[in-house]
Amino acid sequence: MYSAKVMDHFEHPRNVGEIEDASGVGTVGNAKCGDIMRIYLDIDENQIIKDVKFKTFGCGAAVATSSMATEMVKGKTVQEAMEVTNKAVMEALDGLPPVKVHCSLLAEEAIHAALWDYAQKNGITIEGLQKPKSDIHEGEEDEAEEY
Amino acid sequence: MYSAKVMDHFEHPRNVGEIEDASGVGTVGNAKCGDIMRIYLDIDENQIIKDVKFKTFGCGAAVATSSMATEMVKGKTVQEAMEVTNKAVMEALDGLPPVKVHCSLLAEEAIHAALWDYAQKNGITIEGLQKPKSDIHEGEEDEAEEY
Amino acid sequence: MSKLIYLDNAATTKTAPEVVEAMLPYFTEYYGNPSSVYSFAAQNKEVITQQREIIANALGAKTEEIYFTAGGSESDNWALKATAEAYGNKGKHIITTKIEHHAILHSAEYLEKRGYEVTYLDVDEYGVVKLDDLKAAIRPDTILISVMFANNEIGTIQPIKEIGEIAHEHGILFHTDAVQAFGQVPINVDECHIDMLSASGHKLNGPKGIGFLYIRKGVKIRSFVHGGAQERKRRAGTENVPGIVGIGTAIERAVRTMQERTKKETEVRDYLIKRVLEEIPYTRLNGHPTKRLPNNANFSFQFIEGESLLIRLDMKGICGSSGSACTSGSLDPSHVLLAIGLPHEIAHGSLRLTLNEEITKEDIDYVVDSLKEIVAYIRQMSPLYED
Amino acid sequence: MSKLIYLDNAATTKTAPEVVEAMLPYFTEYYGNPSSVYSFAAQNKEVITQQREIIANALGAKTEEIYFTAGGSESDNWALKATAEAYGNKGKHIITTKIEHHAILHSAEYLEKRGYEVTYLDVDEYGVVKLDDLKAAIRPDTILISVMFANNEIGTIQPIKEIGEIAHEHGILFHTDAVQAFGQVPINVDECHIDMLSASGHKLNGPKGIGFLYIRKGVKIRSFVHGGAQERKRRAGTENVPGIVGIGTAIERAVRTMQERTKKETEVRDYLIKRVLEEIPYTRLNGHPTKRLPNNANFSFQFIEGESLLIRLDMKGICGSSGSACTSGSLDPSHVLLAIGLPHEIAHGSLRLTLNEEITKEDIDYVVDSLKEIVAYIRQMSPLYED
Ligand SMILES: Cc1ncc(COP(=O)(O)O)c(C=O)c1O
Ligand SMILES: Cc1ncc(COP(=O)(O)O)c(C=O)c1O
Ligand code: FES
Ligand code: FES
Repeated sequence: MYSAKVMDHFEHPRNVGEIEDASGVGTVGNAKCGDIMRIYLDIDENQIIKDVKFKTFGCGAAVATSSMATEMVKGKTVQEAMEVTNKAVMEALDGLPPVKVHCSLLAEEAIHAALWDYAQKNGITIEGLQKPKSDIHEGEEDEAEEY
Repeated sequence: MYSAKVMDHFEHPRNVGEIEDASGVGTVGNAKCGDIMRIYLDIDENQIIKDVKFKTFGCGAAVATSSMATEMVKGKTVQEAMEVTNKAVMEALDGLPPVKVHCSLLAEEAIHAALWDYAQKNGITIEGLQKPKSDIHEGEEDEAEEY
Repeated sequence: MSKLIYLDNAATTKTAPEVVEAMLPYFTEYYGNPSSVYSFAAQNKEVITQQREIIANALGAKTEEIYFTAGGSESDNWALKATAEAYGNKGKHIITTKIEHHAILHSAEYLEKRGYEVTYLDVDEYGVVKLDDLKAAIRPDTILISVMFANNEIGTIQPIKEIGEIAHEHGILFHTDAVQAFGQVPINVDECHIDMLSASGHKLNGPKGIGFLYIRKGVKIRSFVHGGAQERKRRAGTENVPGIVGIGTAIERAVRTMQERTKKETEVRDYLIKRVLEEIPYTRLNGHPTKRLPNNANFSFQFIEGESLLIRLDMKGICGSSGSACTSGSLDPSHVLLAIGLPHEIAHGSLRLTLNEEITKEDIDYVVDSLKEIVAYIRQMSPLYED
Repeated sequence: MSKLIYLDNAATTKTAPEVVEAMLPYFTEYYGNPSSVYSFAAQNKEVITQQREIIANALGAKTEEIYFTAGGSESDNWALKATAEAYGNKGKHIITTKIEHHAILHSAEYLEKRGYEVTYLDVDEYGVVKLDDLKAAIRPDTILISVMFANNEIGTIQPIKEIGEIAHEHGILFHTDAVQAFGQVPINVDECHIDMLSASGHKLNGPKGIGFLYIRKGVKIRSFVHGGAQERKRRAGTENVPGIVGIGTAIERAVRTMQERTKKETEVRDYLIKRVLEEIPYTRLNGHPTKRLPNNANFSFQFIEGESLLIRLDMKGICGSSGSACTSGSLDPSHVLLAIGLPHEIAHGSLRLTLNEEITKEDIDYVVDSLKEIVAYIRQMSPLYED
């Protein structure tokens, strides 16, 4: 069902954990639907992502995409991180089963939500970044349509 | 499907053939339905059935019941022959599959038709014998309801 | 009984030993439910996809257009009832033929009781559908044409490509019951404009209780068996993995051996037909002389009833079948034999012999010699013969 | 993977080697079509009757009340759709429950779209139907009550005898989906006033793709699969002889070993339940503590999602299943877990382990030890855990 890459990231997820006093935190998903993803970003003054951690409640694909997505944004500038789309993450994982595509969307959204949080806190704008629809810190129940 | 007795009478049917100048001949059934039975009786002046022959176009059960029925009436008086009912024939054959019961009715009817023919020719009445509904010598097509 | 000459391969076939071999591991070793998450079941999911590919390739179809069922009857029921339902608001007229298998005919009758109208096309004396009749039967509310690829009794092969073209031109769905034809004649669903196709495993040396329905992508068909999400949510029920492996293996084998096998069968069959027609008087061949399944011969012997004939053949170790009503205990002989115009009494005396690749001319010699003797014997006790 | 502890016997079971053994001759040796006249097929006809007898005996039913199908889903579809049809002029109301298998629920929905009304009974926190609710739901136009014998997810066994009595008193047909229960608990159709009962071969160490529907004599039910005259004209399709022999042999075996087998399973299962509840915090047992299938254990682990759990168990060679929506790619977790009142997020973290007789306490020790470790691992990466 899952590719070897997915299984590897699921079995040995990279960057699990939390960052205290993170520069940005984003939480997306919905426990009712069985998936919640939270991403912590540590961003330095050059807008470079120095560290990233995640916590995920979700399926194998959700865990693997969290892990891969964190790997992919680490060391990047916030602007570069915007290019880590769900498509890019899926490709890096050698694909996902069709029913699991929405889980990779979650990873993209979680990063965006964390970046938004960072941008808000620091009063900056990141090109192409929109207010996340589903950050759990804002209104909880309105994200079911996405998948 | 068929009992050993049925198979025996089917494989080695007794009394196949015709009797020239028979005392009575009865033909019942309908080629459209796949079964026609003709019985020839040779009856002496004491109303004893001296000989009997049959010809049958029909299934295994039809052949076997013809054979058994002829065996059972041979040597009997016409009155005794009236007791050779389809039930008696079936019992003598150790039974028939339910869908084949109508074939044994045919044997009873054929004997009755031959007896009727004999009675008509000789101007006698045989107790319990009614005009056969389905002797093919009289009106051909009206016997389908029976089975 | 020592001798056994099995000439009823249209009724069912021997499951090929290599097919059984392929199935075996899926009973006791890879028995997992293919819908499961664990890797123990992955092999099962995989092998099902492989079978679907084999079948799709055999038909020129796409993998995801093959849906497994429990056999030809379910496929036929599904095709008719569930398209009728899905397209019922477009129209309620269906066209089929008088010589279809009962799985089609009784499904059609079921629909007739529910407000659908069904036209049953006549066939000619060889059992071939007349294309002009088909064209004439088409109405604006016709939603489905269902014509069998080849007939199970008389073996006649229909002009499926032409029928498909007519259906296609009129934008009408075309289903074909290929239970008898698949594996015996090459079939390409695109060339013949087939939208749905039924097949059954046990007719081509696969196991019983498994079949498939090909459904062209885009055809809106409802489910027939509702429940779990198997078969892309279209046919519920835990997948019959050994059965699926069985039918796939059998189809792979049938396609691989088709050319050589059918060439041999045709030769032996033609020898059978020639000898029977030449040596047994008052005999006719039913079905088309050339446009027929390679393994099918169907005769009518006048003055004879079929069941008696079958039992006497059986005593000689020969397995055949008959369209006689007496074999089924019903009153009417085969609807197919009546549809090609045989009178009842002749239809009763019919015999279908369907070969497989193992039947030799020597076998046929034995069969014909036996047949001559038996037919003569039964005729001499028939009250019709002398008439 | 070296170790394999198969704890998903509610999904499907290993076909018992003796069952495969019994089936084998019917593929390549006695492959004849049971509807044939010749003696070569007589053995097949005979063996089918024998299997029917075995099954009838197991249920206290009559031989001619057993009808073979392609599995539990077909049996369920048949029972619902074809009785609805046959009794539609008497009434159009059907009562079932919220925790039925999808084969029942989706058939019921199908009927709802066709003018039938369906009441879906609630269950209590253990998954048991409330008899008062049932009584209250009965209307003059109620034609059918369908309540599963035991639930496939949480294993809860329903008060079938009481339900049967209520149905009987009101002159309403009673169908039970016994796919999970048959072979695990003794069932007598007369005692429980069961009019129809569905079962499936592969749930009791028989083959996949075969099942049966018990139909009490006198019940007017229509055909579901139309076609040939098989199964006393009620279910068309060439008989799946190997499958029938398989399910018969499996049922004979299940009945013979039931007492000893289920005693052992219950003991091992209770050991499993005890250890899990005692050693893993934030865990609950789903289903009834005692009125449950002998081989079923179903847990919810808070803060955890089921698929992740299943995959990690799989890595340790343990096969289980989950009611999580993520395993199926749908949004809602199991309707059964929701029906017993679990909140969505807890339903997602459920795990069903269903034993077979070969599972030992040592196996369970390994499973529980693994589970503890895995649950702890997943929880520490769950954003819900710390909340
Ligand atoms: C309770 C219940 N009913 C029906 C079914 C369907 O049975 P099958 O998959 O054999 O069609 C199952 C199993 O999937 C079941 O557990
Ligand atoms: C033409 C045709 N259609 C359908 C069927 C039904 O197939 P099955 O018996 O596998 O259900 C058969 C065989 O019996 C057949 O010959
Ligand atoms: S003669 Fe037709 S069934 Fe017996
Ligand atoms: S998290 Fe639910 S399907 Fe991936």
